[in-house]
Amino acid sequence: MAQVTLRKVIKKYDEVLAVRGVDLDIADKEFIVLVGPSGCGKSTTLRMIAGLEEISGGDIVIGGDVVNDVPPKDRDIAMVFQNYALYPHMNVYENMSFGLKLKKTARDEIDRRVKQAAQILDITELLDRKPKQLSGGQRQRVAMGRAIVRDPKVFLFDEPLSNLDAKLRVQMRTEIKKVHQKVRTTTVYVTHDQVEAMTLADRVVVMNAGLIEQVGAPNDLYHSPATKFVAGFIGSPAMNFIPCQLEQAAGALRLRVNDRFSLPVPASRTARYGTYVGRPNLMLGLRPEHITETRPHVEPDQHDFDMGIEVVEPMGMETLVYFTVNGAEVCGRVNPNANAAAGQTMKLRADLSNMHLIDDTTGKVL
Amino acid sequence: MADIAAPTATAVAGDRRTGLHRLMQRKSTIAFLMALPLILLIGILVLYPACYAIWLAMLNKSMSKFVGLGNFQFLFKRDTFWDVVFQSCLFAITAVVFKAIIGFVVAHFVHNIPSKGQRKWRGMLLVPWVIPPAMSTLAWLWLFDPAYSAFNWILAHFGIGPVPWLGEAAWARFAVILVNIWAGAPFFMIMYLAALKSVPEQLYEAAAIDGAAWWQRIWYVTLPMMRNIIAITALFSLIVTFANFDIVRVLTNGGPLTATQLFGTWGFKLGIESGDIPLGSCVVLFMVPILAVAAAFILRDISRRGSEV
Amino acid sequence: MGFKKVSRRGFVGGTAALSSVMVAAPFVRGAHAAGKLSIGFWDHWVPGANKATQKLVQEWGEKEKVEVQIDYITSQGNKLLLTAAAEAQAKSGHDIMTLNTWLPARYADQLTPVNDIMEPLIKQNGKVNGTVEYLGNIGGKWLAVPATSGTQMKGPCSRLDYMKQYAGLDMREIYPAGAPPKADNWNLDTFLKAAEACHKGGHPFGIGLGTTSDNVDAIGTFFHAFGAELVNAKGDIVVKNDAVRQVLDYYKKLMHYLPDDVAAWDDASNNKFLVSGQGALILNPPSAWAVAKRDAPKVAEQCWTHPFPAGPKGRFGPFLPFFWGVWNFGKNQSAAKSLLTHLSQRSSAEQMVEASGGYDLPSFANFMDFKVWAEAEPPKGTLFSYPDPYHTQTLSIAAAPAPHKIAEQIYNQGTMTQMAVRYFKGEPMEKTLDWASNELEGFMRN
Amino acid sequence: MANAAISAGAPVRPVKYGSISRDRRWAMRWSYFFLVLFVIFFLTPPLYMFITSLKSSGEISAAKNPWWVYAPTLSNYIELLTQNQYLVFFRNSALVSICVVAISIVISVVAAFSLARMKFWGSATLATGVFLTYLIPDTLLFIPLFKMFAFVRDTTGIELMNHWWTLIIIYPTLTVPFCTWIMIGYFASIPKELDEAALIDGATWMQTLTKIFIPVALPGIIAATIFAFTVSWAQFLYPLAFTTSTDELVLPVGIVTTLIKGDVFNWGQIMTGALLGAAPPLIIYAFLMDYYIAGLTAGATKG
Repeated sequence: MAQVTLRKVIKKYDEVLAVRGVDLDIADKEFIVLVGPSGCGKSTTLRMIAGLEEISGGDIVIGGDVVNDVPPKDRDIAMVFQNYALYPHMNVYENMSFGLKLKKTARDEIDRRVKQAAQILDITELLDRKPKQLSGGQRQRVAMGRAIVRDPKVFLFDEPLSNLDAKLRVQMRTEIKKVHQKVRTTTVYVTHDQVEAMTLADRVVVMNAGLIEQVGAPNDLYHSPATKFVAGFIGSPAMNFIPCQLEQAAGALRLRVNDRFSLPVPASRTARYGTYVGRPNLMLGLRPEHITETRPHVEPDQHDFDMGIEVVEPMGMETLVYFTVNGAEVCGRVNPNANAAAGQTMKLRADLSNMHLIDDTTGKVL
Repeated sequence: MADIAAPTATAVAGDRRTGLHRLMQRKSTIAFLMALPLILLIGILVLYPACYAIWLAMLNKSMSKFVGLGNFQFLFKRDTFWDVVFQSCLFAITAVVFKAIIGFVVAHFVHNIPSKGQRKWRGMLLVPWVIPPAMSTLAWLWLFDPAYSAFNWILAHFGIGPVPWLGEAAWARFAVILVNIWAGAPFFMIMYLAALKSVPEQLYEAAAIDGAAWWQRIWYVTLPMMRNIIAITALFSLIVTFANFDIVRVLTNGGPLTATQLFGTWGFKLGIESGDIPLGSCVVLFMVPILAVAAAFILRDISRRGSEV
Repeated sequence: MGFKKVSRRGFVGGTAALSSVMVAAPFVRGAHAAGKLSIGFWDHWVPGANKATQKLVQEWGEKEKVEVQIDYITSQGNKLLLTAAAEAQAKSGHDIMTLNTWLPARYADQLTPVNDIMEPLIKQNGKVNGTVEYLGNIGGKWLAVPATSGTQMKGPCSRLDYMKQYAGLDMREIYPAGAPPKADNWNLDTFLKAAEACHKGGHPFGIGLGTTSDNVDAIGTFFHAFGAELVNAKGDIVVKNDAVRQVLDYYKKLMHYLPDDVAAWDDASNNKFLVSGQGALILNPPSAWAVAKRDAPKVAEQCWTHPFPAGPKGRFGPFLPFFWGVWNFGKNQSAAKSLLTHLSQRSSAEQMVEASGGYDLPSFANFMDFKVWAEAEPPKGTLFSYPDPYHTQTLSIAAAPAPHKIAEQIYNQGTMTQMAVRYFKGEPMEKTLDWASNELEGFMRN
Repeated sequence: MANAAISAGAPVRPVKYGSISRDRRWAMRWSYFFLVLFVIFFLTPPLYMFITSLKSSGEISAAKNPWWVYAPTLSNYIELLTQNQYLVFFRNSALVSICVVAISIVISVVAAFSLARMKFWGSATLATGVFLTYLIPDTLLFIPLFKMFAFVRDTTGIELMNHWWTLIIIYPTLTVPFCTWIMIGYFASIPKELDEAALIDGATWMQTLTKIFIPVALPGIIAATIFAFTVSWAQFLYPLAFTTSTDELVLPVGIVTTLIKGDVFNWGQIMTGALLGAAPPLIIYAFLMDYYIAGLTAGATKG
């Protein structure tokens, strides 16, 4: 039983609110990722769960016990740090067994658990090496091993992959996922990288400015973000936001971007958006993959438009094109064979069936 | 902190804010206790005596009467006092300037040679700094000996001398400063060497491509990059040199006449040897202004570093 | 108390039976039974000289069943001064402390008067000279017993060969060994001429002008020879007088013929100057000769120690007495006094003089005829005139007869040598005198 | 500035490289030349100490070539090392230095840990203050300390004057501030996560200090140890002012005040004594030069 519950958790540093009341229920064995830009309070939240920071208000419950006043070592948690925090003067075995030794665990029990964890992580060969002699990825494994050995109620990860190079990061990501599948422990994972969040999490918690913006399964967040912040934060390249107005034209809704350019809103959305006609500060949110080249074999429709391309970024399997609409820089993803070229006009198509309409005043997705 | 158990915390739910909070408070209490020996040491044996010196300086010779600034008035009328002021400044400034220059030059030479040989040279060049000054000054004293001076023996071969190394005011001052430079220059050398190594090689290459001559490279690249460390080392050394005791004491004991007395040695002569503790305190207190100025400058740098801590 | 017993014993001690009386002396087993005695002796400069005091004390200790502990304290770097100061302030330390020159007066309040042993000793051993009286007997109270070990005369030690070759003076003729001196012409003018001649010959006189005791003693004697006082016996500053001007003028002339660096000389410089074969004359007790005997025998063979040249006001000898004092906070004062009596016996004094190669000079008039001085060699008779057996000089100490506290500072600060150096360096006479009176005013501080 | 024009990654032409290395060759030759001169200047006194220590008094006073030993003898060494007095100085110095090192390291490591890691009200000010006290020289303090000792004696009867162990009490004022500063620097360079990891692993503050920080900061501790040792070994003013009896002296003062005797010159012995007195720091330096330099430069390299 290792549910973790946060109730109205607040953290104050000298009158500055770093975390402004976070409510979160984490189920047993769940893999939760806290994601958000730096300074959003995600690390502070994690450190409060760990007991490294005192909480200024609210409650934290781990496995049914309120642990507000419990020192870290008695919370039965394990933590993996961004820089791994391996004790440089101890070898891998000693690093992994340090916590158990302090708990006065029997020696053969320690040995058994260390060996087992080493096997899970495939670091049995490294047990008598010092951290200095290990590669980044190996250190990462040892740090995880140190956490696993303690068999805690909760794993806490504080940006564990950000010190690795891009390739290794992808590899270790899978590794972490595998390990979680093997040991099945409640996990709270903090990252600023939304790709990690998407790939690892059972549920993703997006935080901003000390508050939770949205909690949900990765795909839910991607496809139906609740706020402009989440919409912009999840996904890469980020969602395009284009200021626009909604107007009623002949029973249909049209998104007017500027005087000479407007697009029809798909009929499926008419009912949902009808009330927003004429509202100020609206924005069209459209992911880059929904701005594509017109395809020859698909018949032209009214969502096609001509646009002067400013920058072209070939990515191999696709090409990103950039242009400016109504003061907003917009990105589209086109087929590499579409011969996009900077300075030329290109015919593009917007797939508004996947559009989001955003009230820029409240930041809510409508 | 180890003894706070989880169950207790849960059990006394009404007593929230206790455990961890008290823990944090206790942490700062423990921290304070851990720093306490340091605080006591500094408080009792450094700060208190420093303030006590001011009080002592305002008593009469037998320390039975408060005389205010009387001792200072008395001191200001003594020629010797003004000699000491002049000599201390001359000694400290000249010695520090030369130490800095020699240190800088030598550091450059060491830096210029291939790095695998540097350790050896650095090792030899640092020896004067390692020998306790009282010991090495004895060697100098013997080298300068009026009857047996080994330097004069060499100079005699060139038809020079004998030089009264410690016998004439000017020579004695020169000798005292020379020994101080000898003992202190290695420190500068090692500091500058460390700083030189932190100047990126590309900057010199870039400067070379820009057509900078070697002195321009030093002037435009090296010096600006090392400005901080030069300033700190110099201020540091200024304090130490200003407050010097052992070299002068062993080499000339302030002589001839009082030509090489510094605040420290003269204060010792008055305060300890002549038993005039208040007057001795007065003399040494005159070091405070220069210490304060140097300390203020260093503090500026320290607070910069302190914020990283 | 122990006091009375000692004085009684002191009277008995006037006879040859003294040592046996001491064995029977009951006091040690009395109030201070199984006594312990600690002694701070001067660490003698002459190699091996400490052995005599050590032996004498041990002898006494064994007889008296007193456990003795001796520390030898050098006077170099003012160590002896500092030790005495520390002990006086701490009111604890050695039972017997060697107090050189000015210290009995300085610690008058912390010393036990020793009239009870001094008076019988004077009766027994003859009078002591005026300088010892001035330094050791204040207001009728003997504050300390004049010590043989360490007491010294800083008369000239000349090189016979150089003096003859350059100055045409045969010192051996002027001060013959075993016969009265023919020193009528041995005066300051002769001295100055000799200095000039030897300087020309490349072997100048080595008279230091630093602020250590050898240098101060030397110049003090010249001041006495001219009758020049800086502060008179009443404590008035009298620096601006003609005698002072004369002596400064004389010194200025003399300094032209001295080595360049004399202003920085310490107590060892003149010795080295002689031993290295450079100097024709130094003002020093025979330690320089003793060292030369060991390290440079050829130099030693040419050394001749003899009295000072006479000046307008007479012939003065630079005399530097050491004393043994008993702290009044000492735990074993009666035993201390007993030991001091023992050390002041003729045989004890002779042993010390002998061990020091004739360096030590007893203060009692009857002790000037020890064989050591007559027999010391090479050259034979070199030390015969050292104790001035024909009493031709007035023994003096620099800065006397000023009140002790002032005199001590004049002595310790080397005011006189500083004046000489200043004037020599070209400072106008009156400015030097102004400087000196300003310094002297400073010494009046209390 | 000249370098600003070209970014770090600018390509460097081979031709330029050639001229730079030609410059370098010449610079190197000159460097060697001057380094030899400076080494001669820097090593002459210790060398002369050594030369003199091998001479008998007779040879020294013979005033022959002082730079050459005609009849080398170890008699000075033998005499000194069999002479009880010198061994007492050596013992006193060793005891004082070892105790001072131990005290300094304990106080400064514990305090530095608390200042660098645990923080409390005023800890930042204290950290700066500690460094500033390092700038208060011994010459400013010996007179009031002298008087304070008298006061202690008068009130408690404890005599601090003229005991070598008194030095153990006052030397730390010279070593602790800088040692603390070195240790604060070292501890600050240890990532914060390391003690958090230890905290989660269940270590108390003391365990974190002893099991994690001390082993990790060992090079810093060695540097601080060397610093403390050399300072206490070389200190001259305090023992000169506070100890007088021969039995209580430490080496530097012992050599200067007792080996130099007014009238006798035994420079062979003085130089031997000085050389032997300089030996312990020199030996430590020879073996641990890098730590020594690390300790030396710890104060300023960050500037």
